[in-house]
Amino acid sequence: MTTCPECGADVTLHDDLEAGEIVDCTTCGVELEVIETAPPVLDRAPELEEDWGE
Amino acid sequence: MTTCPECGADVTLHDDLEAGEIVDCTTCGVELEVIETAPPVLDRAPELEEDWGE
Amino acid sequence: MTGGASAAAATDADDAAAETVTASVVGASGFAGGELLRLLAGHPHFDIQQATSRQNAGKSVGSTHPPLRGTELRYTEPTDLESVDVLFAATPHGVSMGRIDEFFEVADTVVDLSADFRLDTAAQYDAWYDGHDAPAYLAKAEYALPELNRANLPGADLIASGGCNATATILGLYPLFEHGIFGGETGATDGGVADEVGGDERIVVDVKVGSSEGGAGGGAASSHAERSGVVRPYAPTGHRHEAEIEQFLGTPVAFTCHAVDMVRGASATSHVFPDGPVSKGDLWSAYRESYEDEPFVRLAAGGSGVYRYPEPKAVAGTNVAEVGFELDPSNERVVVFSAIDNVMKGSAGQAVHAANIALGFAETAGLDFAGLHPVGSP
Amino acid sequence: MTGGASAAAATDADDAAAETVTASVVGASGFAGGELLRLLAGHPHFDIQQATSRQNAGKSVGSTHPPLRGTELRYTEPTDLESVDVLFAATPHGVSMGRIDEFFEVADTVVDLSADFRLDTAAQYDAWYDGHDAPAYLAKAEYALPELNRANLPGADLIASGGCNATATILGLYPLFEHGIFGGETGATDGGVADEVGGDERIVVDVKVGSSEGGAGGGAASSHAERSGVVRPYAPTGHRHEAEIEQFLGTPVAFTCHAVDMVRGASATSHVFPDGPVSKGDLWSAYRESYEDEPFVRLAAGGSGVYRYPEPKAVAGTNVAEVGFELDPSNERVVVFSAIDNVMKGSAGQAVHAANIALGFAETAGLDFAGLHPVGSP
Amino acid sequence: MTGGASAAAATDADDAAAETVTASVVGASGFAGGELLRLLAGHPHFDIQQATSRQNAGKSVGSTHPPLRGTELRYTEPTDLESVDVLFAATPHGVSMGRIDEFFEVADTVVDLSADFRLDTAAQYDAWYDGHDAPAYLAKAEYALPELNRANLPGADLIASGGCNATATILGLYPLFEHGIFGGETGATDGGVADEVGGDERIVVDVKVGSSEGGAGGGAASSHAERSGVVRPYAPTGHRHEAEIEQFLGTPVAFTCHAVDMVRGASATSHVFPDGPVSKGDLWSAYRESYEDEPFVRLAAGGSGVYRYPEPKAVAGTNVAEVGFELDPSNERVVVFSAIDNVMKGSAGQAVHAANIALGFAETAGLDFAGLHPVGSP
Amino acid sequence: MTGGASAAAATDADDAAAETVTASVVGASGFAGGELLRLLAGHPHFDIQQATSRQNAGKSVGSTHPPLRGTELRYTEPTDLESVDVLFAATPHGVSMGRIDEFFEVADTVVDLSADFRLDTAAQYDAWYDGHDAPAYLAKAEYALPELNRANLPGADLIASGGCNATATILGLYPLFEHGIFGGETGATDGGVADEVGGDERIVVDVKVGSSEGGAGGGAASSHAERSGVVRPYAPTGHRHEAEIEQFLGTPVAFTCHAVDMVRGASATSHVFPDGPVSKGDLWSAYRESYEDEPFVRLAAGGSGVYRYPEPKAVAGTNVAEVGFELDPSNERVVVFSAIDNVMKGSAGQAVHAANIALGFAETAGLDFAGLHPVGSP
Ligand SMILES: NC(=O)c1ccc[n+]([C@@H]2O[C@H](COP(=O)([O-])OP(=O)(O)OC[C@H]3O[C@@H](n4cnc5c(N)ncnc54)[C@H](OP(=O)(O)O)[C@@H]3O)[C@@H](O)[C@H]2O)c1
Ligand SMILES: NC(=O)c1ccc[n+]([C@@H]2O[C@H](COP(=O)([O-])OP(=O)(O)OC[C@H]3O[C@@H](n4cnc5c(N)ncnc54)[C@H](OP(=O)(O)O)[C@@H]3O)[C@@H](O)[C@H]2O)c1
Ligand SMILES: NC(=O)c1ccc[n+]([C@@H]2O[C@H](COP(=O)([O-])OP(=O)(O)OC[C@H]3O[C@@H](n4cnc5c(N)ncnc54)[C@H](OP(=O)(O)O)[C@@H]3O)[C@@H](O)[C@H]2O)c1
Ligand SMILES: NC(=O)c1ccc[n+]([C@@H]2O[C@H](COP(=O)([O-])OP(=O)(O)OC[C@H]3O[C@@H](n4cnc5c(N)ncnc54)[C@H](OP(=O)(O)O)[C@@H]3O)[C@@H](O)[C@H]2O)c1
Ligand SMILES: [Zn+2]
Ligand SMILES: [Zn+2]
Repeated sequence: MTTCPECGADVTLHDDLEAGEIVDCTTCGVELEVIETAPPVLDRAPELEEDWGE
Repeated sequence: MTTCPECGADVTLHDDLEAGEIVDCTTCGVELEVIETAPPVLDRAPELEEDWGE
Repeated sequence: MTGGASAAAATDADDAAAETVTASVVGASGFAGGELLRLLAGHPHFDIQQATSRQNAGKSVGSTHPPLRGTELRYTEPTDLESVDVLFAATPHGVSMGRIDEFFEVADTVVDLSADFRLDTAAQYDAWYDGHDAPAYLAKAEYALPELNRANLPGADLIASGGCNATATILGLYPLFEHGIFGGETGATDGGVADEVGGDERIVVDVKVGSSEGGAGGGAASSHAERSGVVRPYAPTGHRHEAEIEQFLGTPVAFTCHAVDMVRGASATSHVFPDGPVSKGDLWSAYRESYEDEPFVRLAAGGSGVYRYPEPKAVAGTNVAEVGFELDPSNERVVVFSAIDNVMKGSAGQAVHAANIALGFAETAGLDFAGLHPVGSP
Repeated sequence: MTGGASAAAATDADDAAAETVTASVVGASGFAGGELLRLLAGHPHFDIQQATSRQNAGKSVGSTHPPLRGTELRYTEPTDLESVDVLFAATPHGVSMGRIDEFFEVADTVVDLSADFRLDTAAQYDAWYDGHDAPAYLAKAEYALPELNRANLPGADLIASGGCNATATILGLYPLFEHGIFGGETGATDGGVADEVGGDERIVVDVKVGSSEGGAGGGAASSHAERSGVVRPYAPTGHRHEAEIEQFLGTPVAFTCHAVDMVRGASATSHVFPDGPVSKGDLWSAYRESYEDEPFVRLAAGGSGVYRYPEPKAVAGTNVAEVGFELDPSNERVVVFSAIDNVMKGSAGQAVHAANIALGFAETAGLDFAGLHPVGSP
Repeated sequence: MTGGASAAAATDADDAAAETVTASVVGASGFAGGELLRLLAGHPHFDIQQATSRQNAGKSVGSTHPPLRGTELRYTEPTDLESVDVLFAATPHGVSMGRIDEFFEVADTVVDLSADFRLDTAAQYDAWYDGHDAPAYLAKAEYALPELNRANLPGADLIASGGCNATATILGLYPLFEHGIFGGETGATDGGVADEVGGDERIVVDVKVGSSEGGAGGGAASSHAERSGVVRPYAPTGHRHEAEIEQFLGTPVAFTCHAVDMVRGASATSHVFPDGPVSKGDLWSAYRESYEDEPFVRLAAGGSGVYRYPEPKAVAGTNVAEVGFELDPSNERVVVFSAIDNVMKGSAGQAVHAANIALGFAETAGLDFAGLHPVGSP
Repeated sequence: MTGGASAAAATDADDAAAETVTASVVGASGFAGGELLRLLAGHPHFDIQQATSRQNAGKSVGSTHPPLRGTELRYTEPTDLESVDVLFAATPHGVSMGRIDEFFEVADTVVDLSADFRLDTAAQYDAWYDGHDAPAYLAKAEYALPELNRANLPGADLIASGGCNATATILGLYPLFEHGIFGGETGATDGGVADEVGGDERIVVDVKVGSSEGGAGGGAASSHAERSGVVRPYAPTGHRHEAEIEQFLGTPVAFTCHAVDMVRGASATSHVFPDGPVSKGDLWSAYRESYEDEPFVRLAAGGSGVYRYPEPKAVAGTNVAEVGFELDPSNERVVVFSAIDNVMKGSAGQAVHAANIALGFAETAGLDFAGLHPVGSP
């Protein structure tokens, strides 16, 4: 159980976590990169934006 | 000017045609592969089908 | 479009080129009537004189039809018609037949968009509609589906513009009849084709139409909440356009109509089982010969990309009919697709096309909009 | 629904009532797979163990499927399957046949939603698809269209859930065959019907489908701008579901499919020309007898109001098939309409229905959502 | 959903669990009334006694609402009401206030979905509507927006279910007020918040709604052809729900409403300029604290994938409100999004939720449908 | 349209009337590029020389754009540009800035539809985009929003056609600034208005757009199944068009964008709180004075019937911007509505309009299509 850096909610993680893996927070939905595994440290994953007529 | 193997219409082609190039017939729209260039010979190009709930 | 004005169209166009005639539209607040106004306003040879609406008399035509905003023209009562060269009537069926004498008092040429003068005999009306009030006019009227009977139209006094679903269906099937792929010997009727087709040969026509076919009236079933997203059988059997199709092609069709989620558009899929073997080459020859000089027919039968067969959104806003076909070897079937914009090629556009021919204008005058891409529910 | 659980459904339901089994879904990020997750999450007898997606491994199932937001379940790789009672596979055709041995290593029962195990013989696969990787399983697999072959399903190990367009078509036509209105003597195949129908009798099936049939993958032709408002012939001839229909009804059909502007829904209009005369009463008797005890079939054939015949939006989100008909005396034709939600009765709902029967649960368990009114493009 | 039934919901649920009460729906042929029938039919604690419609008296409820087909219940006249535990009224505003004494003669509890009993004083009605016929009931009525004033509802006799657009707006803004991010000191009114907010602080609320908000009545502007594909300002200023919002939040809002192309759904975008600096973390804390135990509120504020912020199609058919926000540092603005299904959380679902609380049932009873994916125009 | 070609437009039109220039389109297979081809094909003064697409090189332009079917023009590679009078570039932002020297080698006039040359300084690019490759051209480029800065365009070499959402927003707000209703003293920038507006005055702009704004590329979020029926916040804050709007109006705006279910169309609702009291008369005066001679602006602010305020479907396919307003006395707010077709007035139409002015053609040449009624999701 780790805290989401975006919204502060608890994030449930599976056991065989690997660094670099991308999970999402089930509260705010943000994509999180696993930085460290024991104990788990998460950070916002970088993302690509869509360009809508801009 | 060549004849479309699908619909029989005339197909207008540009000068610097290359073998292997894909054009389409402006009458029936079928994709045509340039097999030979002088004189131009065209054949139906192979295509991928979409799978709609089949 | 397939290639510029057809040879037929060009004949008298030059003589008439400088001419301008006056025109009025009865039923101008409706969908077909509004489209007529729009087309006439952009037409080089027509000056709009009057537009009628009982419910909107006194209001400007832009109050109901956004593309006409800013125009000074106001609706008048349909009983206050002034003299005019051409009168277009876009009223529900039954109206024109009751006022046809009046119409000819004010106009030399009457172009009617309803079903009132499409059939040949009063007996047919009794069978499909509710009896005819002015049967004497039936013989005088020319049915207008210019691709098939263009020759009848020059100088015509009373033009009965072909029905939307009938137009889509007939344009799709006609080359099969004209070239003997279906229907054997053809005996022309009304400029049309066979009337001695073997009765046991069945053509199934499955049509999909948009909500504008129902007219501007509205009603519970056509409210947005109920009509959105439908595939709704609305004329499962006995659609009145069967009469027109049979009269023209000389063979009955098994006709079923569905409402789907679009505003403009009629798409007819006809399933035909020819007597003998037929190849794709035969079909291409037939369709190309029938339509290669037509300014308003475009063939689409396979090809590549997103738009391979006829579809209504590819012709939305235009007077073009897309026609195409596919061959199903496993069940010896030809599937014919045809797609039109019901408010254009299916009514107002076809009416203007017919008037252009009747009056000697260039066929494509006022009808050159080529459509939009992309476009949503047209 | 027409009347509560059918007699057949009740048989073993009580024994199994208290039982809960585990289930996993392969291909859970897709449209059919997501629907399976939704149904299993609300099902009294299933506990979801795993949901696979290669592209979304590690993410929560709610990240792709809004109805599942808040659920803690995360996607796993399809290669990391754990032991489970029932494995549902909702992958593109070709995937399950290649992994079927693996699937049976982890699960007792496999329910496959693809076409991989629907046909009887490898020869049929060669004709309609690209050859079969695991032909030995074809004989073991039970095709699941419970209204027709419910009896085959209890205890089945490998279930091949019927295809969406095939399900709509077969459910519409079946009563005509079962009651001898079409197709003469019937010889049951696979729980189904006639295989000696006269080859010259033609049934035309004209189908309209929503965009979810194409799956979650996307592509140029399925972008909103290109796909909105269409009536687009996409399988004019040679649709692979013809194979399933022919196998089941014992007669070929002339099948054509159109994309229309809805998301969920498949609507089949079948045009049938029976050999002898038939009355509306005959038709009502046949359809009522075939379906009166069915929990998931609802008849709609005329009536009044806005919703008179089957239409997809009336069944959107449900496992119900609406079936109806109209008689066209003028051309001796029966027009049959049937409408389903392709993601439910056409795939995930039908799969759960079949699993309910296979495992002895109440047939309607987890499938009782009755739909919405009003609803837009479902 | 965010996490199962809230603590508050569970309180009396067990006591009431076995109980079944009778209920009737006045105005049952409408959109909100039909949804009430659907929800009550699937509810463990309600038995439907009567459903009224003047226009459809004698017809079955399935004749207007496809999900209810097969049900034996028929419409009765609204003047023939029998005794019942709970009466739901889903009639146009003005009807309930005129018949409220009658309603209480036949029922112990009245749940009204119209605006008739939502405001506190007759003066407010004069300002926003056309005067009130039964002002004595205003003080007795409990406004129902359970997330905010749940405590007022147990045992309530007369419940005024919150309006659709007001519900969407209030649920979005409430955490900002509750946590002092906007509006300073709050003085609770009617279970609600501040009524002494500085008048110069402006909140702009821009709402987009589906066609079902207009009810089943129809009319020219709501025909499919005219209403499809719109972004149409229909209440640019002066929308009556402003009254409800102001009463509840204690501050006026600048409110504008647009019709867009969907059937179900109301989406409110509120643009708020807080007095002091605020971080995303502050916002997350506020929203999570306000709603983490709520069974029918789901937060969506950024995240990844296709569905990042609240949107109506993610909640179509459900009683869930999606609420979320974004921070615009460049202009010191908080943008709040909230999305509901107007026929559910915006009317019938909210009414059933309130009745569940009033009668001591589990809050989520009968309201557990989680929605569909994919779904078109909901 | 409001009144025929403006005085300004007529100036040099006669001199240029007989002239025909050659033009090519880079990025012609896209949505804006296809519209350019359509407009140029119907334009009296342009001959299309080349149309580029990397993915479709060799294919006919009709293969991607149905309105162009039958045309013999085929796509060429964008690296094979021939000499031409005018080059239109309709490529994603970043492409033109990298090839601008090349473009000027082959063409005298370059009209760019992307954002590459819209802003005044490289610093602005760094702030809103990703840095600029050819900053030297920024000072030379003329921003094109002809209603505001027509005078800058005649003879311009490099034209940066205004962005779709910026155009809708600016056209709606401009009369308020021009007539001092908002923003106090105005100091013209780039032909535009105030740059010393009080920073605490807030304008909220809430925009709704169709799917064609996303271009022809597609992607998961823009598939029909996911994008249908949405009200989806896609640029809640930080939309890049804010830069253009601020540069032009001299004041920042609080800008939020939603995707809704239409294909063409951008609709901006701006909520403005003027400093002093303002009447509807004041507003009408301001808007009429600003726009009465404009050929492409139409006012709609109240009135009667179905279409009372600006809405995108009323201008679909046209180069017209509908602009209107409403006054909200209760919160001293002016609500401004403006609606355009993003593919026309928002990109290709505006570009052709600007080119007409730059080259001395009649302003409306090639841009006279008035739109359709009824029309669905445009
Ligand atoms: N819509 C199509 O796709 C389509 C296609 C092919 C043919 N048509 C035919 O075109 C005709 C018009 O169709 P529509 O769809 O445009 O219908 P519509 O939208 O309902 O319009 C009908 C028009 O007729 C007027 N009208 C009605 N009754 C009248 C009367 N007794 N006397 C004078 N005017 C009357 C109406 O205005 P007021 O009531 O205000 O006078 C209105 O202007 C019909 O005959 C239809 O079959 C339509
Ligand atoms: N949609 C319908 O209406 C419908 C109706 C009847 C039957 N079906 C059948 O149901 C199946 C699924 O259809 P759909 O529409 O749900 O398709 P879909 O949306 O494209 O989903 C396909 C799913 O399979 C996964 N997948 C793809 N290739 C895979 C592979 N090689 N190994 C493991 N997983 C793989 C995908 O996820 P990853 O790529 O992330 O692994 C995804 O979860 C198909 O066989 C289809 O014919 C669909
Ligand atoms: N639709 C929404 O999204 C929504 C949201 C929140 C609140 N509401 C409120 O819910 C109520 C119903 O809305 P709706 O959209 O369902 O409207 P609707 O579809 O027009 O339905 C109105 C219902 O009331 C009946 N009715 C009308 N006048 C009546 C009268 N004088 N006496 C008795 N019955 C009468 C109608 O049937 P008969 O005419 O056949 O009797 C019909 O059943 C309204 O107060 C509305 O403001 C609706
Ligand atoms: N759509 C609108 O509503 C709208 C409104 C205002 C402004 N704009 C602007 O107009 C431009 C085009 O927008 P769109 O919506 O038409 O986009 P689009 O549909 O994605 O089309 C982009 C076009 O550019 C070509 N292209 C892409 N990358 C290229 C490269 N590196 N070199 C040369 N050609 C390239 C593409 O064809 P190939 O990949 O085959 O070469 C295609 O023809 C954008 O800058 C956009 O911001 C669009
Ligand atoms: Zn989080
Ligand atoms: Zn060809």
